[in-house]
Parts: sequence; C-alpha cells; structure tokens
Amino acid sequence: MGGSLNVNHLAFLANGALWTIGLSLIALVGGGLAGFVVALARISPLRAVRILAAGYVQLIQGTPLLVIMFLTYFGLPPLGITVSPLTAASVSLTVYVGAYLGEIWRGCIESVPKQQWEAAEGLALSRTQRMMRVILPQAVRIATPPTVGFMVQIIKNTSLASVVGFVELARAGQIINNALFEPFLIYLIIAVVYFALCYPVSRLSRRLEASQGRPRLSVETA
Amino acid sequence: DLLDDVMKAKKIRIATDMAIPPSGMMDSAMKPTGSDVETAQLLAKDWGLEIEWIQTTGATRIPNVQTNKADIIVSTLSVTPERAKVIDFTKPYAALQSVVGCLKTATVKDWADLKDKTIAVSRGTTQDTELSNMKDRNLKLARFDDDATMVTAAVSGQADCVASSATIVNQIGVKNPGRVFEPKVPIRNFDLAIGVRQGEPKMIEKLNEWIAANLKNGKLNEIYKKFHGSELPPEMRG
Amino acid sequence: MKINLDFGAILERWPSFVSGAIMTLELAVIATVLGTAIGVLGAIARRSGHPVATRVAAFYVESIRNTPLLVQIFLVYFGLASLGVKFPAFTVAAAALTINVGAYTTEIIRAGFDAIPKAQIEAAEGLALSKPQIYWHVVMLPAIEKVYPALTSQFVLLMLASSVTSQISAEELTAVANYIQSDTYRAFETYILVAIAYVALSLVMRAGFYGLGLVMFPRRRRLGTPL
Amino acid sequence: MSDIANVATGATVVALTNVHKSFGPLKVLDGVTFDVARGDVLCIIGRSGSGKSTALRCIDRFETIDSGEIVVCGRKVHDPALDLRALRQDVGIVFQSYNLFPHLTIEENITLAPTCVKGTSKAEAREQARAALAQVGLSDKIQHYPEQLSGGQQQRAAIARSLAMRPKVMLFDEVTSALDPELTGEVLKVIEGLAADGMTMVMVTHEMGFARSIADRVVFMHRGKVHEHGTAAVLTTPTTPELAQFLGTGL
Amino acid sequence: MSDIANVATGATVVALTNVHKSFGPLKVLDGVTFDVARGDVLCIIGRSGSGKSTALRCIDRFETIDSGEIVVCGRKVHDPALDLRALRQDVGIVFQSYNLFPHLTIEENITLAPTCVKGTSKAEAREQARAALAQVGLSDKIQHYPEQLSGGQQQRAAIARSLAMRPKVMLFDEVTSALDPELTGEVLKVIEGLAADGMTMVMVTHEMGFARSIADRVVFMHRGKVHEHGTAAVLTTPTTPELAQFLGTGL
Ligand SMILES: Nc1ncnc2c1ncn2[C@@H]1O[C@H](COP(=O)(O)OP(=O)(O)OP(=O)(O)O)[C@@H](O)[C@H]1O
Ligand SMILES: Nc1ncnc2c1ncn2[C@@H]1O[C@H](COP(=O)(O)OP(=O)(O)OP(=O)(O)O)[C@@H](O)[C@H]1O
Ligand SMILES: [Mg+2]
Ligand SMILES: [Mg+2]
Repeated sequence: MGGSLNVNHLAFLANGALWTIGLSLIALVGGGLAGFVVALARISPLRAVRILAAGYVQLIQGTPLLVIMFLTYFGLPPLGITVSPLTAASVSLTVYVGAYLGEIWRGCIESVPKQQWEAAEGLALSRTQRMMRVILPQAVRIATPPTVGFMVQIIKNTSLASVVGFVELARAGQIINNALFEPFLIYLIIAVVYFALCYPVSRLSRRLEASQGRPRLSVETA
Repeated sequence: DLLDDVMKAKKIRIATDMAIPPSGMMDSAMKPTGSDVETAQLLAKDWGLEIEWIQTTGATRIPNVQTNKADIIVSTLSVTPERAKVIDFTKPYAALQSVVGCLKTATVKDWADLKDKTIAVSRGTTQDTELSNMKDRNLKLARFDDDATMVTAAVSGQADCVASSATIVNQIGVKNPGRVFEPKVPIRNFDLAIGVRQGEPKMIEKLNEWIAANLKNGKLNEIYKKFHGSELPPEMRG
Repeated sequence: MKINLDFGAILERWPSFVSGAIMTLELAVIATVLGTAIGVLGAIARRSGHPVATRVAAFYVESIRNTPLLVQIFLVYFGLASLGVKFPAFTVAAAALTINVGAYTTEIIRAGFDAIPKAQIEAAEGLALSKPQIYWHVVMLPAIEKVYPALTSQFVLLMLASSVTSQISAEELTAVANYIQSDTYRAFETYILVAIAYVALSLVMRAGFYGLGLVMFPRRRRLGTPL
Repeated sequence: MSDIANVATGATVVALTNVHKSFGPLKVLDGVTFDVARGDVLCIIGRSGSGKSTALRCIDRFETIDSGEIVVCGRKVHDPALDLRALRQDVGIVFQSYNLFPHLTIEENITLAPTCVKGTSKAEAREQARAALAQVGLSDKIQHYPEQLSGGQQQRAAIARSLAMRPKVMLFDEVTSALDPELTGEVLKVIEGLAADGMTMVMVTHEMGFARSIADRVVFMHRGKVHEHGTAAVLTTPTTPELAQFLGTGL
Repeated sequence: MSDIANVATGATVVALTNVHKSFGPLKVLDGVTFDVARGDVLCIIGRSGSGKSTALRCIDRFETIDSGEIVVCGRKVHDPALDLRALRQDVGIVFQSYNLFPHLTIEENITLAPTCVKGTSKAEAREQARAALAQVGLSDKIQHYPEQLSGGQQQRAAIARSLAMRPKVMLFDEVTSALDPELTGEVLKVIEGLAADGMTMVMVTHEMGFARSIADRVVFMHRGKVHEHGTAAVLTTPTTPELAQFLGTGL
C-alpha cells in the first residue's frame, strides 16, 4: 500500500470520469422518456392516472437514490429478474430522474397560460393537436433551462452507482485514496473534475435562462 | 449445486472490497492486490479456475452472494453468530488481530486510560461491535464508513485513537511521520472466513479442505505475513 | 434463489433507528435555518451590484453547485483537520450541509427577489421607505412566498442528501443502517426500513413546512390558498 | 320549440333559452334568454361581474350550463352527444388577451387550424391567411411573430385567425379593453367591416359609442339576468334606471 | 430664477424648466416647461409614448434628467445632494397598476410608511389609516388583503396609502386606465374630493370628460414637447390641429 500519485492513477480517474459521463447520458435519455410520460400522466384527464403518477413522484422524491439503486440491483433477483449492474443503474437512474424531470416538465406545461389552451380549443383543434402543436412547443422553450440545470444534478448523482459495482469518478477517487491516503489532494482533484464536467452545463442553463428572461425556480438535488 | 457450476464454468466469481487495505486494494499500477486478493488467487490457481472480481462496497458484500452475483466472498469477513444466520462461513483462513492504537506519545496503558478519548473505528466491523458492547467502559466511538476514511481521520488529526488491526495502526505513522501510532490496548482476535450463500455444503467442505491444506503448508501464513507484517496465531498454523 | 426476509433482528434495534432519524432531522433543521440565513445574505450580495460582494457570492454558489456534496464534506472535514482545527463530527456535518444548501438557497431566493415586480419597489420608494426597509417589509416575505415550494423541496432533498455525512462519522439514519446491516448482514431488511424511514421523514418535513407556511403567510391562510 | 324551428329556416343562428349557471354558490347566469338572427350584430353590455363573458363562453361550450338550452347553427350546444369540434368550426371566438400562439408566425397562427382541422392544403391555407390578413389590414405582418406586433395588431391578427376558419358566427369578448384608445380604433374599424359584410356577431363591449353605431340589437345584463333588450336605441333612451345609471357612469 | 422665487412665496409647488431626457437614442422629453401652483390641479394629456409618464416620474426622481431643472416644494429635484426620502415625504405618487403590497392587509399597507419613515406610533398610524380610508370611502375593507378588493377599491386604497403620508403634492399616473368604466367612476370621485379639499395634484389621464371638469390647467404633450398649455378650455376649443386630432380620436 502507499506510493504516490502516478499516471496509472490518473488514467484510472479518467476511466471513472468516462463512466460518469456515460451514466449521465443514460440517465438523461431514460429519465427524459420516463419524465415525459410522468408529466403527461400528472395532467391526465383521468383522475386515477393523475393520482398514480403523483404517488410515484412522492415516493421516489422521498427516497434516497442510493436506496433505489440498492433495491433495484439486489431486490429484483429474488423476484426472478436478473439484472446486470448496467441495467440496474440505468433502471434506477431512469426511475429517479423521471420523477424529477416529470415534475419539472409538468410545471412547465402548466405554466403555459390557460388562455392558450382555450384559444386552441376555440379553433376546433383536437386534444392531441392542442398538446403537440400549441402547448408542447411553448413548454419546451420554458423547460429547456431547468432541464439543462437538472443535468448538473444527474452528473453528480451518478456517483451513487458505485453501490452496484460501478467504478465511476467518485468511487475511483475513493479507491485511489484508500491506497495513497492523500484525501485532500485526491478529493480536490475529483472536485475539479466534477466542476469541469458540471460548470459548462450550468453556464449553458444560465445562458438559456437569461435568453428567456425567466428566473430559475427549479429544484436541485445536493 | 454451486461447486459443480463453478467447476463446469472454469471460472469463479469472487466478491472483494478493493477499498480496505491491506486486505483488498489497488497497487500503483491499479491492479488488485492485498492479502485477500492473493488468497483468492491462490485458491483459483489450485483449483484451476479463472477469477472474475466482483467489486463490492462494505454494504454490498453479502447481498452479492445472496443474489448469486458472486460465488464466494473473500473480504475480511469475521465470524459472528448473528451473521451466521444469514450466510455460511468456512473454517477460518486468517485472523484479525484487533487493537486500540493511539499516538505513540500518548500515555495509554489500559482501558481505563481510554475513557473520554475518542476512538475511531470502521462502522459495523467486529471491532465496532466489540467496543460498542463495552458499555461500562465509557468509550467514545467515532464510526467511519470504511477503514480508509478512518485511517485518513487519524492521519489528518481528526482522531487520536483507532480500533483496528495492528497493521492499519502502524500504517498511520507511515503516512504522516508527525503522527506515529502504535498498538496500545489489545482487543482480541477475530477469525476471518470465506463466505458462501446458505445451503451449499459441498462448496463449504471443499473450501475447508483447501484452507486446512494451505494453513498446514504455510502458504496462507506467508500471504498474511507479506501484507500484515506478522504471523498468523500459532494455534491456527496448527 | 431465495432470500428469507426477517425483520426481527433489525426491528429489535429500533432505538438506534430512532436516534439516527432524530440526528438526520436535527442536521436537516440546523442546515435549513442557517442555510436560509446564508441564502438571504447571499441573494442580497448577488443583487447588490457591489463588484466584490457579487463575485464572492457567485464563486461560492458556482463552486458548491458544481461539485458533489460528498467531496465538499471530505474537504471540509479533512481540510479543517489539517489546519489543526477539530470539531465533533456532528458540528462538521452540520456546517458542511449548511454551506452546501446555502448555495442553493442563495439561488432560489435570488430568483424570488427577481420575481418581485419593479413596480412594488417603486411604490415603496415613492412612500419614502429606505432601502433596508424596502428589503425587509416589501421584498423579503413576498419573495420567499413565491419560492416557498422550491425552497421546501430543496430542504427535503438536503435531508435525503445528509446521508453522506455518515462517511465522516455522524451517526445519522444511514450510518445507523450501515452499522446494523454490517453487524447482522441483513442488508435488504435494513434498506427497506431505511427507505420507509426516509419517506416518513420527508413527509414529516413537508408537513412541517406546510404548517410553517400557514404561520408565515397569514394572507394565504385567510384567503384559503395555502402553499 | 320555436327557436329551433327558426334556426331551421335560417333566421336564428344563436339562441339562448332560460340559461342558468352557477359557480359554486354564485349564480352567474339566472335565466338568460336572447337570440341572434343571421347577419345581425348583438352587443352585450353590463357591469363587471354581471355574467357577460360567461354567457359568451357558454355559447362556445367553454362552460357547461346548469339548465336551459343553447342552440347554435342548429346544434344543441349542451347535448352530451354534441360534436364539439364541429361546433367550433362554425363559431369563432376572440378574447380580450389576443392569445396568439407566440411560437408561431402570424401566418402559421392562421393556417394551423385550417390545415389541422379542415385538412385544407398548405398552399390553399396560406392563400386564405393572406386574404384574412388583408381583411384586417395586416398584410405586411404575415411573417412576423406575435411579439413583434403592437397590441392592436395582435388583436387584429387574432381576428384574422378566427376568420380563416370561415365561421358562421363570431364571438368577441371585450376585444379592445386591453388596448389604448388609438389602437382600439384600429380594431373597431375591422369589426365594422365584418358587420358590413354581413357576419353574424355577438360581442361583449365597454365601448358605448361603438355599440351605438354598430349594434343591431343590444342586451344589457345585470346580475346574471337580461335586464334590458332592444335595438341600439336603448343606449340613448334607456327604460330601466339600472341601464340609465350604467350609461351615466359608463362615460 | 423666477420659479424658485415663486416657490419661496408659496405660489408655485412644482416647476419644470426646459427639461430634457433621452432613453438612449430616443428623445422622450424635449424641453418641457410647466408649473403648478399650490392647490391647483394640472392634467397632462397626450398620445401614448408622448412622454407624460416620464415627465411625472422625473418630478418624483424616479428618472434622472439630462438637462433643465425641476423644483418641487423648494427642493431642486436633481441636485445630487438632494435628500430623496424627504422629497418623497412631500410628494405622493399613485400608479396605474395600484402596486399595493400583496402580503399586507390594507391597514398594514397604509401604516407601513408612516411608522417606518415618520416614526408615527402604531396606534396613531392606525388612526390615520382609518381617516384616509374614510376619505376614499373604503372604511369597511381595512382588514382585507389587496386581492380581496376590486380594481377600483385597490386603486382607492393606493391613494389612501399615499394620503396617509400627508404629502403636499399628489401625482397620479393614469390611475383609472386599468379599470372598467364603473370602477373608474369611484376613483375619479375620490380625486374630485381631494381637489375640492385643495390638494395640489398633477395627473396624467385619458379621461377627457374628467379632465374637463376638474383641471385648473391642462398640458397637452406631443412628441416630448408641451404642445398646448392652458386652462381646461383648451379641451373644448383646441388651438392646434394635433390637439384637435387627439381629442377626436381620444374618444
Ligand atoms: N371559473 C370561475 N369560477 C368561479 N367564478 C367565476 C368563474 N368565472 C367567472 N366567475 C364569476 O362569475 C361572475 C361573472 O363573471 P363574468 O366573467 O361572466 O363577468 P363579466 O360580466 O364578463 O365581467 P367583466 O366585465 O369584468 O369581464 C363574476 O363574479 C366572476 O367572478
Ligand atoms: N425605461 C425606459 N427605457 C427606454 N425607453 C423608455 C423607458 N421608459 C419609457 N420609454 C420610452 O419613452 C417614450 C415615452 O414614454 P412614456 O411612458 O413617458 O409615455 P406616455 O406618454 O406615458 O405613454 P402612455 O400613454 O402609453 O403611458 C416611449 O416611447 C417609451 O417607449
Ligand atoms: Mg368579461
Ligand atoms: Mg404612461
């Protein structure tokens, strides 16, 4: 044990960072699809669907991601479903991100003024046409900045995938620190790498916000 | 049957936490190393198997074998009756010599001197359980999630005493020459065993044979000495 | 493959769970109160137009928001130690969480300030109120009211995120769970109970914020439109 | 019922018969009855809160009613079996707040419904958009986005959007009250033009001068009831004290 | 300068002399000069964008000016050494959009400034609030929140809030244009009452009828200049074609 930081360690960290990016993309795509469904379900004309979706959101938003990951990876096999670490991480992140993005997007859809719905209705557009042609295009514009902002949280939260065996950035740093015992140095490096991944995304979301003149009211995880 | 499956596949999946030096860790080329790692490698070589490492964290060692994501655990598992209700253990292949270590300069001789001192310990380890049960000794424990964080706390000055293996206690001074720790108060020795999910008697039997043979021929002792700096207890070496 | 779930051994240890849950809640409450204070000051600094104050606040917010909480906690804990400063783990955990959530509340409250129509401030200026008076009487409460849902969600998230302070030996809910599960090797039972405990805690917090909202925004209560 | 018979002969296009409507405990329409003949302009006037907008919205089924009957172009509006989208092809509605779709150009705003709903070809819809915009005097703004237009221009574009669906009846709800006096003039001129072309219209308005000059019939609503009802002459010689008072303060 | 001398004798309360003001390239005030004597009501009229609001806002230092001079109650408004809060104790301003503080009751809205700024005791401030609300006919709404009031009531409460500071001059910027005709009537009645009590007032308004009946003097602004200036008589017999046109389209 011991030694000092060498190029192998840095390569190991870089590999971890790649997993961080990969998992983030999976989370964004999977969570995005789930979030879309959740958002539509939350404003569904059917009461049962609305309640179901609201319950899902409440449950997921009240549970730490770590626990969700754990229960997905180790809780499904006894039910006869085998999951690889990648599947487990993807499913958990999808379920988790879907709940948050769904809520964010529902807010955006609802913030399109009611008069726009009525105007579209008055023009005899069907419900689907109203949604697709009038409401969603406007909601997408509103939703872009908070969605990009939430991306930052996804990037940081993928660190919890270590529980299913992923050696992503944070876990890679931990493993190296456990060999070298240089916590200050190593965590500083990790902080810098995360910052380098997240800051451009934050900046982008701010730029988008500024271009819409809309203050940020979205929620972020720590 | 687990043993048949493993032999048929010519591959064994071994769960090890690579973040608990000196049992499981990464060398400077980022390859797995440590006493548990070499023990597992010896086993695989003897049985003519290939190893697939299953990286675990402290919390996921057991669920990994329970849910058949790993075949066996070689990861400083110490045997307690409570744990034996959940998984099956082999005969011990090594022992953990637990001590309370403090700064060399500290005047600590016995348990009474440890009163009111904060002792860092790895959460949920047998040392933790042991010290937690010493209610009448008024110990103050600070529990960390793993050995590495605990050692880091000691190295950085957040803790002045640690309860761990003698190996780890000695390691602190290597990392920070300004804070040399030495074993002060022995706790006791714990047996370390290989974990297998319940209901696999053939696997347990075969592992026990292997352990007995390698304790006898001194190979396990050699590995232990290489990483921990001391020999296995004599009664174990047989 | 089967796992026999047996909660008996875990449930026996309910006092540890309770004390862990209490510490989690304590951490959340402390960080919420202090984080709100930081948020208000940070938001004022960000809007002050003072070049140094604005930049310091912006640096604080960006560096916190773009790095993981775990890394921040390690840096605070080991950083303080290498300066020779030692505090109990609970203090460090509470401090790190406060610093973390302070950055998020700064952003949220700033958005609340920005959402106050300029006309409101002009009306107050027209009544000869001073700048601090305007902030206090006209801007603060409506701004917080506007962002109250976002703010409370942030604090609930903080409570969930406080689980990482187990890494620096704070004995909160996750720490207790880790202890119990490595002592008994009953990870499933433990995690299921922990999930239930966290959901319950988040409901408790939401209920608390709802009640607080009724007290803080009497208008909402009287008009029957609570947040 | 006689009203329905009338519709069949083509004389009556919109008929409300004894319509009641409450929001919770609040009675908003309390037995409203009036009708509009083809080609007529009906102005609804009255205090704020007297139920004018609600009456208008009921005609296009934006609100349900508690009892009574509304028949528009021969359709029973509150029949559960009503084809809602067919009704709305016959009826155009324009609100106070324009409600153009901000993400579409004026042309796209106008062609959206004809292409989506009626299956008009793109080219033809564009042709119709051009015609409708010419009608409201906005031909040069066809490629602009709504936010690039002044309030009066936006309101005229909204009218053009409804006109492009070639409705049989147009409903206007205080279409000028968000505008300053000068922009109001522009919009009123467009509506006058429509009246001259023989469009059937129901409009809620606060512009008494305008109502006087354009209305074939006037309905004065008061507390959810039709309080007076007659030709534009009632605006100069009111017969109830309430209307007199309303007109007195009305400017 | 003669204006300042006048102020000293108490005759002139507000005086603008050759005031210029641009927003970037846009010249909004282009040499505006007028004054208001104690107890007089001055109405400013003119098209949208002609600079009326800007002129009013300059008087209360909500905008800075590029050149010229404004003197209010003997204070040079654009003197850098001006005590801004003292000026605003002398001048009350009421905007088109009410701007009541939504989280405070009407009483709290009114007592806020007297207690914070003048150090009036709570009890006394409450007494004054009651008096001011009586003056605007709103005594029964004292414990309500703004959103529980109608537009006209909100606007009257805003006037009461300004009155409670006992200003020497009141500025009104289109205080009725967000209101329907009936609510407008309520507010205008309050302002008439103030005029009768001898309050000095400057108001921007679109209500020509009202200006006619209440104004001692009228200023017609056009493209940033005072285009006509005289007694209320100019509203019936305008001397410039621009004013004649404005009055024609103004309703
Ligand atoms: N969706 C609703 N829910 C509850 N009450 C409503 C609703 N819509 C309207 N009202 C109430 O019904 C009454 C009549 O409203 P309506 O909009 O028809 O009045 P109006 O005559 O159009 O007034 P205005 O001139 O102010 O537009 C009002 O008191 C209003 O507050
Ligand atoms: N803060 C500002 N920045 C830039 N331009 C402004 C600003 N305020 C006003 N203007 C412009 O100055 C001109 C005069 O504005 P002002 O508000 O004084 O007009 P007004 O006579 O009050 O018009 P209205 O009757 O519409 O209220 C307008 O063209 C307006 O667009
Ligand atoms: Mg209406
Ligand atoms: Mg103006």
